[in-house]
Amino acid sequence: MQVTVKLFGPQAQLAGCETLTLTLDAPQPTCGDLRIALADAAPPLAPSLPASRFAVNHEYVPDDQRISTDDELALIGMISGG
Amino acid sequence: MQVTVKLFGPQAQLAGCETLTLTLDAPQPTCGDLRIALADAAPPLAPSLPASRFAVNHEYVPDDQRISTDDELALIGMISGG
Amino acid sequence: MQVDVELHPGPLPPAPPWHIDTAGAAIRFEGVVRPTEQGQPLVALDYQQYPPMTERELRRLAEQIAQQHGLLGLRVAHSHGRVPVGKVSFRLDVASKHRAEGLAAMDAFINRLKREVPLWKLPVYATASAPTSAPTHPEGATP
Amino acid sequence: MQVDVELHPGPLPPAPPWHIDTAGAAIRFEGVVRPTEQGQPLVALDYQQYPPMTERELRRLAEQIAQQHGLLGLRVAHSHGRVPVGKVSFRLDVASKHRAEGLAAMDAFINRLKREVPLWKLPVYATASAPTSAPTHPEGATP
Repeated sequence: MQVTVKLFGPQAQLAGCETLTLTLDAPQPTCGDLRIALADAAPPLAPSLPASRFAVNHEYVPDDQRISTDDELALIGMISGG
Repeated sequence: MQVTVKLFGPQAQLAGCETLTLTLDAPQPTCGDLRIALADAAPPLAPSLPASRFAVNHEYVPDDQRISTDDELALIGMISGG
Repeated sequence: MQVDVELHPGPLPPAPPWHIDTAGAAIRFEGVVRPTEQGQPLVALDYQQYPPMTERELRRLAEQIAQQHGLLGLRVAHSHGRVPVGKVSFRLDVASKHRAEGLAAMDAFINRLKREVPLWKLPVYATASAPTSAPTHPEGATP
Repeated sequence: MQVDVELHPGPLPPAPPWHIDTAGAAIRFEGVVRPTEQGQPLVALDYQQYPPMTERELRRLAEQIAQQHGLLGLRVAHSHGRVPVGKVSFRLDVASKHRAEGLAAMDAFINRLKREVPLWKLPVYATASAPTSAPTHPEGATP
Protein backbone atom coordinates (compact mmCIF):
# COMPACT_ATOMS: atom_id res chain seq x y z
CA MET A 1 0.00 0.00 0.00
CA GLN A 2 1.25 3.45 -0.86
CA VAL A 3 0.80 6.12 1.82
CA THR A 4 1.69 9.76 2.16
CA VAL A 5 2.72 11.25 5.50
CA LYS A 6 2.71 14.94 6.31
CA LEU A 7 5.76 16.35 8.09
CA PHE A 8 6.06 19.60 10.01
CA GLY A 9 8.56 21.96 11.55
CA PRO A 10 12.02 20.59 12.33
CA GLN A 11 11.09 17.13 11.04
CA ALA A 12 10.11 18.57 7.65
CA GLN A 13 13.45 20.38 7.65
CA LEU A 14 15.36 17.24 8.55
CA ALA A 15 13.62 15.22 5.86
CA GLY A 16 13.89 18.06 3.35
CA CYS A 17 10.22 17.85 2.42
CA GLU A 18 6.73 18.40 3.82
CA THR A 19 5.30 15.07 2.69
CA LEU A 20 6.86 11.64 2.31
CA THR A 21 5.31 8.93 0.16
CA LEU A 22 6.15 5.38 1.17
CA THR A 23 5.18 1.86 0.23
CA LEU A 24 4.14 -0.38 3.12
CA ASP A 25 4.48 -4.09 2.38
CA ALA A 26 2.26 -5.51 5.13
CA PRO A 27 -1.20 -6.56 3.90
CA GLN A 28 -2.96 -4.56 6.65
CA PRO A 29 -0.36 -2.01 7.68
CA THR A 30 -0.42 -0.19 11.02
CA CYS A 31 1.14 3.01 12.26
CA GLY A 32 3.85 0.85 13.83
CA ASP A 33 4.76 -0.36 10.33
CA LEU A 34 4.77 3.24 9.18
CA ARG A 35 7.16 4.21 11.98
CA ILE A 36 9.65 1.56 10.87
CA ALA A 37 9.30 2.47 7.20
CA LEU A 38 9.84 6.16 7.93
CA ALA A 39 13.17 5.52 9.64
CA ASP A 40 14.31 3.63 6.54
CA ALA A 41 12.99 6.15 4.04
CA ALA A 42 14.35 9.23 5.86
CA PRO A 43 17.27 8.36 8.15
CA PRO A 44 17.57 11.95 9.50
CA LEU A 45 14.14 11.43 11.09
CA ALA A 46 15.19 8.28 12.93
CA PRO A 47 16.40 9.91 16.19
CA SER A 48 13.16 11.84 16.66
CA LEU A 49 10.77 9.01 15.76
CA PRO A 50 10.57 7.22 19.13
CA ALA A 51 9.23 10.39 20.79
CA SER A 52 6.87 11.21 17.92
CA ARG A 53 3.21 10.33 17.53
CA PHE A 54 1.03 9.73 14.51
CA ALA A 55 -2.23 11.46 13.75
CA VAL A 56 -4.75 9.74 11.51
CA ASN A 57 -7.38 12.10 10.18
CA HIS A 58 -6.30 14.71 12.74
CA GLU A 59 -6.55 12.46 15.79
CA TYR A 60 -3.67 10.95 17.72
CA VAL A 61 -3.62 7.17 17.36
CA PRO A 62 -1.66 4.31 18.94
CA ASP A 63 0.84 2.29 16.88
CA ASP A 64 -1.54 -0.63 16.40
CA GLN A 65 -3.95 1.62 14.49
CA ARG A 66 -4.68 0.20 11.00
CA ILE A 67 -4.05 2.49 8.06
CA SER A 68 -6.53 2.82 5.19
CA THR A 69 -5.60 4.17 1.79
CA ASP A 70 -7.70 7.29 2.17
CA ASP A 71 -6.47 8.23 5.67
CA GLU A 72 -4.71 11.53 6.17
CA LEU A 73 -1.48 10.65 7.97
CA ALA A 74 0.69 13.07 9.89
CA LEU A 75 3.88 12.68 11.88
CA ILE A 76 3.67 14.83 15.04
CA GLY A 77 7.08 15.19 16.60
CA MET A 78 9.55 17.76 17.90
CA ILE A 79 6.66 20.01 18.85
CA SER A 80 7.37 23.12 20.90
CA GLY A 81 4.43 25.40 21.46
CA GLY A 82 4.26 28.08 24.10
CA MET B 1 8.36 50.11 82.76
CA GLN B 2 5.40 51.49 80.90
CA VAL B 3 5.21 50.61 77.22
CA THR B 4 2.75 51.27 74.43
CA VAL B 5 2.09 48.67 71.71
CA LYS B 6 0.51 49.44 68.37
CA LEU B 7 -2.22 47.08 67.16
CA PHE B 8 -3.55 46.64 63.62
CA GLY B 9 -6.35 45.09 61.63
CA PRO B 10 -8.30 42.27 63.27
CA GLN B 11 -6.17 42.44 66.42
CA ALA B 12 -7.02 46.12 66.88
CA GLN B 13 -10.67 45.17 66.40
CA LEU B 14 -10.44 42.33 68.93
CA ALA B 15 -8.75 44.55 71.51
CA GLY B 16 -11.06 47.45 70.73
CA CYS B 17 -8.19 49.92 70.37
CA GLU B 18 -5.21 50.75 68.19
CA THR B 19 -2.70 51.06 71.01
CA LEU B 20 -2.37 49.32 74.35
CA THR B 21 -0.36 50.74 77.20
CA LEU B 22 1.00 48.21 79.67
CA THR B 23 3.28 48.11 82.67
CA LEU B 24 6.05 45.50 82.54
CA ASP B 25 7.40 44.52 85.95
CA ALA B 26 10.68 42.92 84.90
CA PRO B 27 13.72 45.16 85.44
CA GLN B 28 14.93 44.62 81.84
CA PRO B 29 11.80 43.50 80.02
CA THR B 30 11.89 41.58 76.72
CA CYS B 31 9.34 41.03 73.98
CA GLY B 32 8.63 37.66 75.59
CA ASP B 33 7.51 39.52 78.73
CA LEU B 34 5.39 41.77 76.55
CA ARG B 35 3.72 38.76 74.92
CA ILE B 36 2.67 37.43 78.32
CA ALA B 37 1.50 40.83 79.54
CA LEU B 38 -0.57 41.37 76.38
CA ALA B 39 -2.52 38.16 76.89
CA ASP B 40 -3.39 39.33 80.40
CA ALA B 41 -4.24 42.88 79.42
CA ALA B 42 -6.37 41.96 76.40
CA PRO B 43 -7.72 38.40 76.64
CA PRO B 44 -9.39 38.54 73.18
CA LEU B 45 -5.85 38.75 71.73
CA ALA B 46 -4.64 35.61 73.47
CA PRO B 47 -5.56 33.07 70.74
CA SER B 48 -3.70 35.01 68.04
CA LEU B 49 -0.59 35.84 70.06
CA PRO B 50 1.39 32.60 69.56
CA ALA B 51 1.39 33.14 65.77
CA SER B 52 2.13 36.87 66.05
CA ARG B 53 5.47 38.63 65.90
CA PHE B 54 6.73 41.84 67.43
CA ALA B 55 8.35 44.69 65.59
CA VAL B 56 10.63 47.04 67.46
CA ASN B 57 11.29 50.26 65.59
CA HIS B 58 9.81 48.71 62.42
CA GLU B 59 11.99 45.58 62.45
CA TYR B 60 10.87 42.07 63.38
CA VAL B 61 12.60 40.92 66.54
CA PRO B 62 12.85 37.65 68.49
CA ASP B 63 11.22 37.28 71.92
CA ASP B 64 14.51 37.72 73.78
CA GLN B 65 14.86 41.25 72.41
CA ARG B 66 15.19 43.81 75.23
CA ILE B 67 12.73 46.67 75.24
CA SER B 68 13.80 50.28 75.86
CA THR B 69 11.45 53.03 76.94
CA ASP B 70 11.74 54.94 73.68
CA ASP B 71 11.21 51.92 71.36
CA GLU B 72 8.26 51.90 69.01
CA LEU B 73 6.54 48.57 69.62
CA ALA B 74 4.07 46.90 67.27
CA LEU B 75 2.19 43.64 67.38
CA ILE B 76 2.18 42.06 63.91
CA GLY B 77 -0.38 39.27 63.71
CA MET B 78 -3.33 38.04 61.69
CA ILE B 79 -1.78 39.55 58.59
CA SER B 80 -3.34 38.76 55.21
CA GLY B 81 -1.91 40.62 52.27
CA GLY B 82 -2.36 39.62 48.64
CA MET C 1 17.54 42.81 37.80
CA GLN C 2 14.76 45.32 38.15
CA VAL C 3 12.68 45.45 41.33
CA ASP C 4 9.82 47.83 41.86
CA VAL C 5 7.51 48.10 44.89
CA GLU C 6 4.47 50.29 45.39
CA LEU C 7 1.80 50.78 48.02
CA HIS C 8 -1.15 52.44 46.37
CA PRO C 9 -4.18 54.13 47.99
CA GLY C 10 -7.40 52.41 46.87
CA PRO C 11 -7.85 49.99 43.94
CA LEU C 12 -4.91 49.48 41.59
CA PRO C 13 -5.57 51.09 38.21
CA PRO C 14 -5.11 48.88 35.12
CA ALA C 15 -1.46 48.56 34.18
CA PRO C 16 -0.05 47.98 30.69
CA PRO C 17 1.83 44.72 30.08
CA TRP C 18 5.27 44.70 31.64
CA HIS C 19 7.92 43.21 29.41
CA ILE C 20 11.66 43.22 29.97
CA ASP C 21 14.19 42.75 27.20
CA THR C 22 15.63 39.23 27.07
CA ALA C 23 12.79 37.84 29.20
CA GLY C 24 11.02 34.89 27.62
CA ALA C 25 8.23 34.81 30.17
CA ALA C 26 6.11 37.58 31.64
CA ILE C 27 3.72 36.40 34.33
CA ARG C 28 1.17 38.59 36.03
CA PHE C 29 -0.93 37.79 39.05
CA GLU C 30 -3.83 40.01 39.99
CA GLY C 31 -5.77 39.59 43.19
CA VAL C 32 -9.35 40.79 42.95
CA VAL C 33 -11.66 41.48 45.90
CA ARG C 34 -14.23 38.70 45.86
CA PRO C 35 -17.95 39.37 46.45
CA THR C 36 -18.23 37.22 49.57
CA GLU C 37 -16.15 36.63 52.69
CA GLN C 38 -16.97 33.48 54.63
CA GLY C 39 -20.30 33.28 52.86
CA GLN C 40 -21.37 36.82 53.67
CA PRO C 41 -21.84 39.42 50.91
CA LEU C 42 -19.11 42.00 50.91
CA VAL C 43 -18.94 45.52 49.54
CA ALA C 44 -15.22 46.12 49.96
CA LEU C 45 -12.07 45.27 51.85
CA ASP C 46 -10.20 47.80 53.95
CA TYR C 47 -6.45 47.22 53.77
CA GLN C 48 -4.29 48.57 56.54
CA GLN C 49 -0.53 49.05 56.38
CA TYR C 50 2.08 50.08 58.96
CA PRO C 51 4.26 52.67 57.29
CA PRO C 52 7.13 52.57 56.64
CA MET C 53 7.57 48.96 57.76
CA THR C 54 5.09 47.53 55.26
CA GLU C 55 6.82 48.95 52.21
CA ARG C 56 10.22 48.07 53.62
CA GLU C 57 9.26 44.43 54.20
CA LEU C 58 7.61 44.25 50.80
CA ARG C 59 10.80 45.49 49.17
CA ARG C 60 12.97 43.13 51.16
CA LEU C 61 10.79 40.21 50.07
CA ALA C 62 10.77 41.35 46.43
CA GLU C 63 14.55 41.61 46.33
CA GLN C 64 15.08 38.24 48.01
CA ILE C 65 12.68 36.44 45.68
CA ALA C 66 14.09 38.09 42.58
CA GLN C 67 17.59 37.06 43.56
CA GLN C 68 16.79 33.54 44.76
CA HIS C 69 14.89 32.70 41.57
CA GLY C 70 17.25 34.46 39.18
CA LEU C 71 14.51 36.72 37.84
CA LEU C 72 15.09 39.49 35.34
CA GLY C 73 12.53 41.66 37.07
CA LEU C 74 9.83 41.74 39.73
CA ARG C 75 7.24 44.44 40.20
CA VAL C 76 4.67 44.43 42.95
CA ALA C 77 1.87 46.80 43.88
CA HIS C 78 -0.51 46.46 46.82
CA SER C 79 -3.47 48.60 47.79
CA HIS C 80 -4.00 50.23 51.13
CA GLY C 81 -7.31 51.71 52.20
CA ARG C 82 -10.64 50.69 50.76
CA VAL C 83 -10.93 48.45 47.67
CA PRO C 84 -14.46 47.68 46.43
CA VAL C 85 -15.55 44.21 45.34
CA GLY C 86 -14.35 43.34 41.83
CA LYS C 87 -11.38 45.71 41.97
CA VAL C 88 -7.70 44.75 41.95
CA SER C 89 -5.90 45.06 45.29
CA PHE C 90 -2.68 43.25 44.47
CA ARG C 91 -0.58 42.88 41.35
CA LEU C 92 2.64 40.93 40.90
CA ASP C 93 4.61 41.02 37.66
CA VAL C 94 7.46 38.61 37.21
CA ALA C 95 9.82 38.62 34.24
CA SER C 96 12.13 35.66 33.76
CA LYS C 97 14.23 34.05 31.11
CA HIS C 98 12.13 30.91 31.19
CA ARG C 99 8.75 29.99 32.54
CA ALA C 100 9.68 27.60 35.35
CA GLU C 101 11.53 30.03 37.61
CA GLY C 102 8.89 32.68 37.00
CA LEU C 103 6.03 30.47 38.19
CA ALA C 104 8.06 29.23 41.17
CA ALA C 105 8.94 32.81 42.14
CA MET C 106 5.31 33.87 41.95
CA ASP C 107 4.19 31.06 44.22
CA ALA C 108 6.98 31.70 46.73
CA PHE C 109 6.38 35.43 46.75
CA ILE C 110 2.68 35.15 47.53
CA ASN C 111 3.23 32.52 50.21
CA ARG C 112 5.78 34.69 51.98
CA LEU C 113 3.76 37.88 51.48
CA LYS C 114 0.94 36.35 53.49
CA ARG C 115 3.28 35.47 56.35
CA GLU C 116 5.85 38.26 56.43
CA VAL C 117 4.51 41.57 55.21
CA PRO C 118 2.53 43.66 57.71
CA LEU C 119 -0.73 44.11 55.81
CA TRP C 120 -4.16 43.57 57.21
CA LYS C 121 -7.57 43.38 55.68
CA LEU C 122 -10.92 44.06 57.27
CA PRO C 123 -14.11 43.07 55.50
CA VAL C 124 -16.71 45.74 54.83
CA TYR C 125 -20.06 43.94 54.80
CA ALA C 126 -23.19 45.04 53.08
CA THR C 127 -25.31 44.71 56.22
CA ALA C 128 -25.07 47.08 59.16
CA SER C 129 -25.15 44.24 61.68
CA ALA C 130 -21.93 42.70 60.42
CA PRO C 131 -18.75 42.92 62.52
CA THR C 132 -17.21 45.69 60.41
CA SER C 133 -19.19 48.13 58.39
CA ALA C 134 -18.41 50.94 56.02
CA PRO C 135 -18.70 54.53 57.15
CA THR C 136 -22.36 55.13 56.40
CA HIS C 137 -24.29 58.13 55.28
CA PRO C 138 -26.14 60.03 58.04
CA GLU C 139 -29.36 58.25 58.86
CA GLY C 140 -32.15 59.00 56.46
CA ALA C 141 -29.91 61.11 54.22
CA THR C 142 -30.41 59.03 51.06
CA PRO C 143 -33.11 57.02 49.23
CA MET D 1 -16.76 27.97 33.19
CA GLN D 2 -15.58 30.03 30.25
CA VAL D 3 -13.03 28.61 27.81
CA ASP D 4 -11.69 30.50 24.84
CA VAL D 5 -9.08 29.37 22.31
CA GLU D 6 -7.50 31.31 19.47
CA LEU D 7 -4.80 30.74 16.88
CA HIS D 8 -3.65 34.11 15.67
CA PRO D 9 -1.53 34.98 12.61
CA GLY D 10 1.67 36.78 13.69
CA PRO D 11 2.39 38.39 17.08
CA LEU D 12 -0.44 38.61 19.61
CA PRO D 13 -1.63 42.18 20.04
CA PRO D 14 -1.80 43.54 23.61
CA ALA D 15 -4.91 42.36 25.43
CA PRO D 16 -6.77 44.17 28.20
CA PRO D 17 -6.88 42.49 31.60
CA TRP D 18 -9.26 39.56 31.73
CA HIS D 19 -11.34 39.43 34.87
CA ILE D 20 -14.25 37.16 35.60
CA ASP D 21 -16.90 37.93 38.21
CA THR D 22 -16.39 35.97 41.44
CA ALA D 23 -12.77 35.16 40.55
CA GLY D 24 -10.31 36.15 43.25
CA ALA D 25 -7.25 35.50 41.10
CA ALA D 26 -6.45 36.45 37.54
CA ILE D 27 -3.15 35.07 36.31
CA ARG D 28 -1.66 35.82 32.92
CA PHE D 29 1.32 34.17 31.29
CA GLU D 30 2.87 35.72 28.21
CA GLY D 31 5.58 34.00 26.22
CA VAL D 32 7.87 36.42 24.42
CA VAL D 33 10.28 35.52 21.59
CA ARG D 34 13.77 35.76 23.08
CA PRO D 35 16.66 37.39 21.21
CA THR D 36 18.83 34.28 21.10
CA GLU D 37 18.27 30.59 20.41
CA GLN D 38 21.06 28.28 21.59
CA GLY D 39 23.38 31.26 21.81
CA GLN D 40 22.76 32.47 18.28
CA PRO D 41 21.11 35.84 17.61
CA LEU D 42 17.58 35.47 16.35
CA VAL D 43 15.31 37.80 14.41
CA ALA D 44 12.09 35.84 14.73
CA LEU D 45 10.41 32.50 15.23
CA ASP D 46 8.23 30.88 12.59
CA TYR D 47 5.37 28.98 14.19
CA GLN D 48 3.70 26.24 12.19
CA GLN D 49 0.32 24.70 12.95
CA TYR D 50 -1.59 21.77 11.43
CA PRO D 51 -5.15 22.99 10.93
CA PRO D 52 -7.64 22.06 12.17
CA MET D 53 -5.92 19.57 14.50
CA THR D 54 -3.88 22.22 16.32
CA GLU D 55 -6.86 24.27 17.39
CA ARG D 56 -8.84 21.17 18.23
CA GLU D 57 -6.09 19.82 20.51
CA LEU D 58 -5.60 23.24 22.07
CA ARG D 59 -9.30 23.40 22.88
CA ARG D 60 -9.37 19.87 24.24
CA LEU D 61 -6.44 20.70 26.52
CA ALA D 62 -8.01 23.99 27.65
CA GLU D 63 -11.28 22.31 28.57
CA GLN D 64 -9.58 19.46 30.41
CA ILE D 65 -7.37 21.77 32.45
CA ALA D 66 -10.22 24.14 33.26
CA GLN D 67 -12.33 21.25 34.51
CA GLN D 68 -9.61 19.36 36.37
CA HIS D 69 -8.52 22.48 38.27
CA GLY D 70 -12.00 23.87 38.87
CA LEU D 71 -11.23 27.12 37.10
CA LEU D 72 -13.77 29.85 36.48
CA GLY D 73 -12.23 30.58 33.09
CA LEU D 74 -9.31 29.86 30.81
CA ARG D 75 -8.37 31.79 27.72
CA VAL D 76 -5.47 30.89 25.47
CA ALA D 77 -4.08 32.46 22.33
CA HIS D 78 -1.11 31.21 20.28
CA SER D 79 0.55 32.70 17.24
CA HIS D 80 1.12 30.95 13.98
CA GLY D 81 3.44 32.30 11.31
CA ARG D 82 6.28 34.71 11.98
CA VAL D 83 6.74 36.40 15.35
CA PRO D 84 9.67 38.84 15.68
CA VAL D 85 11.97 38.91 18.69
CA GLY D 86 10.42 40.73 21.66
CA LYS D 87 6.84 40.06 20.57
CA VAL D 88 4.28 37.90 22.33
CA SER D 89 3.58 34.50 20.74
CA PHE D 90 1.58 32.89 23.51
CA ARG D 91 -0.84 34.15 26.12
CA LEU D 92 -2.65 32.18 28.78
CA ASP D 93 -5.23 33.78 31.07
CA VAL D 94 -6.52 31.81 34.00
CA ALA D 95 -9.30 32.98 36.30
CA SER D 96 -9.88 31.08 39.52
CA LYS D 97 -11.56 31.52 42.84
CA HIS D 98 -8.27 31.30 44.69
CA ARG D 99 -4.65 31.55 43.72
CA ALA D 100 -3.45 27.98 44.27
CA GLU D 101 -5.55 26.23 41.63
CA GLY D 102 -4.84 29.00 39.14
CA LEU D 103 -1.08 28.64 39.43
CA ALA D 104 -1.29 24.85 39.31
CA ALA D 105 -3.51 25.01 36.22
CA MET D 106 -1.10 27.35 34.49
CA ASP D 107 1.85 25.07 35.11
CA ALA D 108 -0.06 21.97 33.99
CA PHE D 109 -1.39 23.66 30.88
CA ILE D 110 2.00 24.77 29.65
CA ASN D 111 3.61 21.40 30.37
CA ARG D 112 0.95 19.57 28.40
CA LEU D 113 0.89 22.17 25.63
CA LYS D 114 4.53 21.43 24.92
CA ARG D 115 3.85 17.70 24.66
CA GLU D 116 0.38 17.41 23.16
CA VAL D 117 -0.48 20.29 20.89
CA PRO D 118 0.83 20.11 17.30
CA LEU D 119 2.74 23.37 17.10
CA TRP D 120 6.25 23.77 15.79
CA LYS D 121 8.72 26.57 15.86
CA LEU D 122 11.60 27.23 13.51
CA PRO D 123 14.22 29.83 14.38
CA VAL D 124 14.86 32.63 11.93
CA TYR D 125 18.49 33.61 12.42
CA ALA D 126 20.06 36.93 11.65
CA THR D 127 22.88 35.39 9.60
CA ALA D 128 22.38 33.80 6.19
CA SER D 129 24.59 30.82 7.07
CA ALA D 130 22.32 29.65 9.89
CA PRO D 131 20.21 26.52 9.43
CA THR D 132 16.98 28.43 8.84
CA SER D 133 16.83 31.94 7.52
CA ALA D 134 14.14 34.47 6.87
CA PRO D 135 12.96 35.13 3.34
CA THR D 136 15.47 37.84 2.41
CA HIS D 137 15.28 40.86 0.22
CA PRO D 138 16.77 40.46 -3.27
CA GLU D 139 20.53 40.71 -3.04
CA GLY D 140 21.80 44.24 -2.87
CA ALA D 141 18.30 45.69 -2.68
CA THR D 142 18.70 47.37 0.70
CA PRO D 143 21.44 48.64 3.03
